[in-house]
Amino acid sequence: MTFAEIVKFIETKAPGRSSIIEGKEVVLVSPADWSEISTLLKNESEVDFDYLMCISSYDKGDNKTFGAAYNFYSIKRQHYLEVRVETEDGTTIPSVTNLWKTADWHEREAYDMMGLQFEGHPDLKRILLSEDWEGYPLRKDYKEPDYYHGIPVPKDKSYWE
Amino acid sequence: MNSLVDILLNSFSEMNSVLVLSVVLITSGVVIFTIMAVNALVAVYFERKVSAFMQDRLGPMEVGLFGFKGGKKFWGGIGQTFADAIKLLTKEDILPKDADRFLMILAPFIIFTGALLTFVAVPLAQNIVISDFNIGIFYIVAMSSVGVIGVILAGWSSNNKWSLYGAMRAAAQIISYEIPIGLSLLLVVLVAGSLHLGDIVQWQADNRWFIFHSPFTFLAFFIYYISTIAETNRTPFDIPEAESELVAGWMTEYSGFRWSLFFLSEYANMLIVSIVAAIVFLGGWLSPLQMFNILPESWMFLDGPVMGFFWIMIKAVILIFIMMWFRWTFPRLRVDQLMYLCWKVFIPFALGNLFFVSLWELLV
Amino acid sequence: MEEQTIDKTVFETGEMVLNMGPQHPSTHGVLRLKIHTDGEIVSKIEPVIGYLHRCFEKHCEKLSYEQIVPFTDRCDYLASMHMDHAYSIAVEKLLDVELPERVEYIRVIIAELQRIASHLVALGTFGLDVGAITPFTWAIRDRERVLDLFEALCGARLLYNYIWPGGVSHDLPPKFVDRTLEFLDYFDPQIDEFNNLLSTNKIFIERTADVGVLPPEVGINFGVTGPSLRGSGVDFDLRKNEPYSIYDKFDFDVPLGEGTMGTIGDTWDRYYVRVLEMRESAKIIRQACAQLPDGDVGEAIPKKVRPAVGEVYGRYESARGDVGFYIISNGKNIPLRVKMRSPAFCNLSVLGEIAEGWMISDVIAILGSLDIVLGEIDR
Amino acid sequence: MDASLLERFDKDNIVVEKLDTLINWSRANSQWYFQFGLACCAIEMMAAAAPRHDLERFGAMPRATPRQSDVMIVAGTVTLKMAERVKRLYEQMSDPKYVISMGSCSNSGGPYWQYGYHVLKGVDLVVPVDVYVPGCPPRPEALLQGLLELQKKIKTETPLRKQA
Repeated sequence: MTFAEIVKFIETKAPGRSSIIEGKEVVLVSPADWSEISTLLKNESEVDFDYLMCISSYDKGDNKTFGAAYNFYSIKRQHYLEVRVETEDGTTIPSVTNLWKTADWHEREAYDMMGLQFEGHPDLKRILLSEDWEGYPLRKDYKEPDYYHGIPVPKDKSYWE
Repeated sequence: MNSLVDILLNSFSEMNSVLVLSVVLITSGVVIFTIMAVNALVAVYFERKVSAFMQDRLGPMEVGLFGFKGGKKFWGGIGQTFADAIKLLTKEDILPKDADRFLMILAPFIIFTGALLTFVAVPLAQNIVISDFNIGIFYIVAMSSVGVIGVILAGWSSNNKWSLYGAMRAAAQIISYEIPIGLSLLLVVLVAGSLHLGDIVQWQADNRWFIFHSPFTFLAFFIYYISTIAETNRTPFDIPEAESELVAGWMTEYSGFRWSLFFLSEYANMLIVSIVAAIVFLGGWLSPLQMFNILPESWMFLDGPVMGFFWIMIKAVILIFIMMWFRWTFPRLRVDQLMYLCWKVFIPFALGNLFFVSLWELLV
Repeated sequence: MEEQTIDKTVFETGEMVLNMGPQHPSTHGVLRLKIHTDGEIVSKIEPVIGYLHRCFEKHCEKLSYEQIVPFTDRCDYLASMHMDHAYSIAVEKLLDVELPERVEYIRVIIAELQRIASHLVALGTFGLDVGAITPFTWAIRDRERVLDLFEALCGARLLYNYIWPGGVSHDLPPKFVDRTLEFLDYFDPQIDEFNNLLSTNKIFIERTADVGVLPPEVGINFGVTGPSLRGSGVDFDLRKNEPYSIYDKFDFDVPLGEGTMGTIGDTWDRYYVRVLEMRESAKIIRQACAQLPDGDVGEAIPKKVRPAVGEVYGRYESARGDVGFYIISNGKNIPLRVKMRSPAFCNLSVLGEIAEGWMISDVIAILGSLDIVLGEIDR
Repeated sequence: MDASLLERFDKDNIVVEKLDTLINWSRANSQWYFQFGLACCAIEMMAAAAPRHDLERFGAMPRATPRQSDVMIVAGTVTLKMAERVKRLYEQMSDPKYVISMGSCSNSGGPYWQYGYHVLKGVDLVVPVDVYVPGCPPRPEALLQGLLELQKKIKTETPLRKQA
C-alpha cells in the first residue's frame, strides 16, 4: 500500500482522528487519539504493521513542543508509515508497549533522553543514564552538570590552552 | 628396599624415632614438592607453547632466563614460567573483608596437601617411588578425592557468588566422576589380582598391556581417561572455573601465593592421573619395543630397567598433551550434560564392563 | 532454662540475584545483566545498559553533517563501514543526490568485506562464550586479512571514516581488486575449516541446538532484525526486500535458519546463518569486482552539506540488522535531531524473553548468538 | 675491601639490590592483563592478543578476574556510569598493579571531550595511570609498545628498599 492508501484506510476506520503534516508523508496524531490509532495499525489485517522500527523523540527547540516519531514497517505487506505524536511538555503519550514489545526500551530511551512521559508503560525508568541523573540531555536547553558523584564532568580547560 | 621411605628408614635406623620420622617426612616432602614445582614449571610452559601453536601464534618468546635469550624459534621464552612463579610469590595476597578468613587460608593448603599426599604412592619408575604401598591404587584414588574439600571451602569462604557457583559445580562434578574412575580401575584390579602398582605392571609384563588385554579393558581406558579430564577440571569439563561463565569460578577471589598453590596442584593432578593411566593401562615402565618386537637385539638396552623412567614419562607426556589438545580445541559442556555423561553413560558402561570382563576372564 | 526460638528465616529459600557485569569476560563489553537464579536455572534476566553511553545523539546536534561521520564509525565499531554507509545513505536521501556508479560499487565491495570481518568476530567470540578459544584466534587471524585491505584503502584498521555523504573519501588504491579476490580465494576454504573446528563439533551442537529458541512472531514483535531474525526463518533482508544502493544488481541468497540441528530459531541457527552469510558476501564481492566500472568517485560530493527542511528515515542492513537513521533537518548545516535506530539495542531487548528458564551457561550462549555491540546499543 | 664498595654495601645493600633486579625482571616479564574491554579499543586489544600480534610473546596473558591480574588495560571510553566501577575494579587488583590507558578516550575523553556530557574526561581522574597509549584506536603495535614502556618503568623500581 502506498502512503495515500494507508491514510485513506485510517480515515475510513477512524474518521477525523489523524491529520497529515503538510508537504510530508507523515501522519500526525494527537496523544488522546494515539492509543486508538496504534491499535488499528497493529491489528487491522489490511495494514498489518507488525514491526515497529523506531521511536524517535524530538525537541522542536521552542522549549515547549516535544514529539515522538514512530516508524512502522510491515514485514508481511512490505509497506512503510511514519506517525508523529506531538505533545506540549507535561502531557503524556499513551504507551504502545502492549502492542509492540520493542516499544518498551524505545520509550524508556525517549523518557531518558527527552523526558517524554508514556502512560501505561510497565516500568518507565532511565535506561542509558544512571537512575540519579538530573535533567534530560537531548532537550535543547540542557546544561551538563559540573560534577557527578564527585567526578568533574567538563574537564578544566585552562591548562589545555 | 625399593622406595625412598624404606631407604631413609634403613639408613637412619639407629637414631631416635622422632628424629627419624621428621627426617623421613621432611625429605619426602621436599622431594615431592620439587617434583610438583618442576612439573608445573615445565607443564605451564608446554601448555602455553602448545596452545600458541594450535592457534597460529608463537607463545612466550621474549623472556630469556636471566640474560640467556634462548634459541630462535621454539625455545624462546624459556624463562617465562620462572618469571610467572617469582611474580606470583611476590604479589599481594588479598583476603577480602567479608571472607571467612580461616577457611580461605586453609582451602589452598587442603588442595595442595591432597596432591602432595597422592604423590607419595605414585611411582616414577620401577622402584622410584616415595613409599611403596601394597594398596597403591586404593590410596591414590582415596587421596585424590581430598582436594574437592578444598575446592568447596575455597568457593564458600570467598564470599563471592561466582566462587560459590564454581564450588557447587566442582563438588557435583568431581565426586560424580570418581565413580567411573574407581570402576575402571577396579576392573584392572580384578584382572591383575592386586592393588599394588608394581604387581599390576608385572602382570602386564607377563601377559600384555591392559589396554590391549580385552575389548573391555580397552573401553575402560577411555572411560578412565575422559573421567580424569573431568576430575582435573580441564576443558571440555572445566565448568567449575569456566572463564567465560564464572569469571574464574572458585578461584575468583584468590591471588598471589595461594592462587599459585591451586595452579601447582592442578598441574600435579594432571601428572598424577596421566602417570596412573600409563601404569595401569599402558604398561607403566615397560617399553613398547618388547611388545612389537621389531628392533634388532642390540637395541634392547632401551628396554632395560634404567629406561623405565623415560618410558613412563613419555606415556604420561603424550596423555598430558592430548589433554591440552582437548583443551584448546573443544567448547565446554554444560552442567547437566556433564552429569548426564557421567551418570547415564560412563557409570552404566563401567559397570557393564566390570561384569563382562569377569565373564571374559572366566571364558577366555 | 531459656526457651529457644528457632529463626525460621534460616530455612527459607529464595532466588539469588547474580550480577553479571559490567565487567565480565562474556558480556561483549560493558553490559550488565541482573540474573535471578534458582540454582543454575535462570528465572529472570534484566539487562542494564548505558555503561557506554557516549552521547552520540548530542554530538549530532552540535556538529555539522560531515563531522558526524567519525562518530557513526564509533557506534558500531565492529562494522564501522556499515554505519558510515547507513548514515551517508540517509543524508543523501535528504539531499537528493545521484551518485556515480563506481562509488556505489566501491561501497558495496567495502560493505560486504566489512560484513565478513564483523561476522568473523561474532563467530569467534561466540566460540569463546561456549568455551572454545582456538576458533576465536582463527577468526581474528582471518579478519586481519580484511583489515589489511581496509588499511590499504584508507590507512585505518578499525574506524575508517571512508564512506562520506555523497561518495567515498578517495578512489580504490591500485591492485585493490586483485588483492580482494586473492583474499576471497584464501577465505573460502577457511570457512570449511572453521565449520570443522566449531560448527559441526558435537559438544558445540549439544550446547547450542534447541537452546534459546526465538519464535518468528516474538522476534518481529521485539524488533529483532538481521541474522538473529533470519535464524528464525523470517525472510527479511533489506538488501533483498528494499534494495538500497545497487544491491538489486547482484545475485545472492538470503540464508535462513532451517533447524538443521534442532528447532528453527535456536542458537545454532542464529550462529550458522552468519557463517552462510559470509559465503553470500563473498559471492556479492566477486560479482561487484567483476562489474566494477571506471569513473570519478569525487563527482557527486557536495561542497557543503546543507539539506532543505525536512526529515528522512534511512534504512540499512548492517551486520547486526536493520540500522535506521532518522534525521530532522531545519535547513542549517547542523541537523536538528539525529536518532539512530540501533539493531543490537532491539536484539538485546529480546534476551529476557528467550533466555528465561535456561541455565547460566545457556544465557551466555544465547547472548553470544545475538551478537551485540555495546557501542551501538548505548550510543 | 674497597671503601666505596663498603659504603655502598651499608647504604644500598647489594644483596637486596640484586634481589630487586630479580623481582623486577619477573614482574616486568609477567604482566598478566585484566580483560577490561570497554569499547572500540577492546577490539584492537583482542587483535593484539590474537595471532598476528600475539601479546603472549612478552608474557602477557589475559585474566578474567582482577585479583590475579597485574595490569589493567583500560581500553575504551570510560563513562560516568562506569567510572566508579573502574575505580572499584582497580582497587580489587592485588599489588603491585599498573594501569595502561589505551586510546584517546581513556586518555582524555578523545572525540567526546567537548560535548560528551556522560563521558569521563580521562581515566586518570579516577585511577592512577602508568602508561598512556595514544591513538583512536591505537594499533596493536602501539599497545605492544605501551607494554614495553611499562616493562621499562617496572625495571626502575626498588620493591625491597625504601623509596627515596
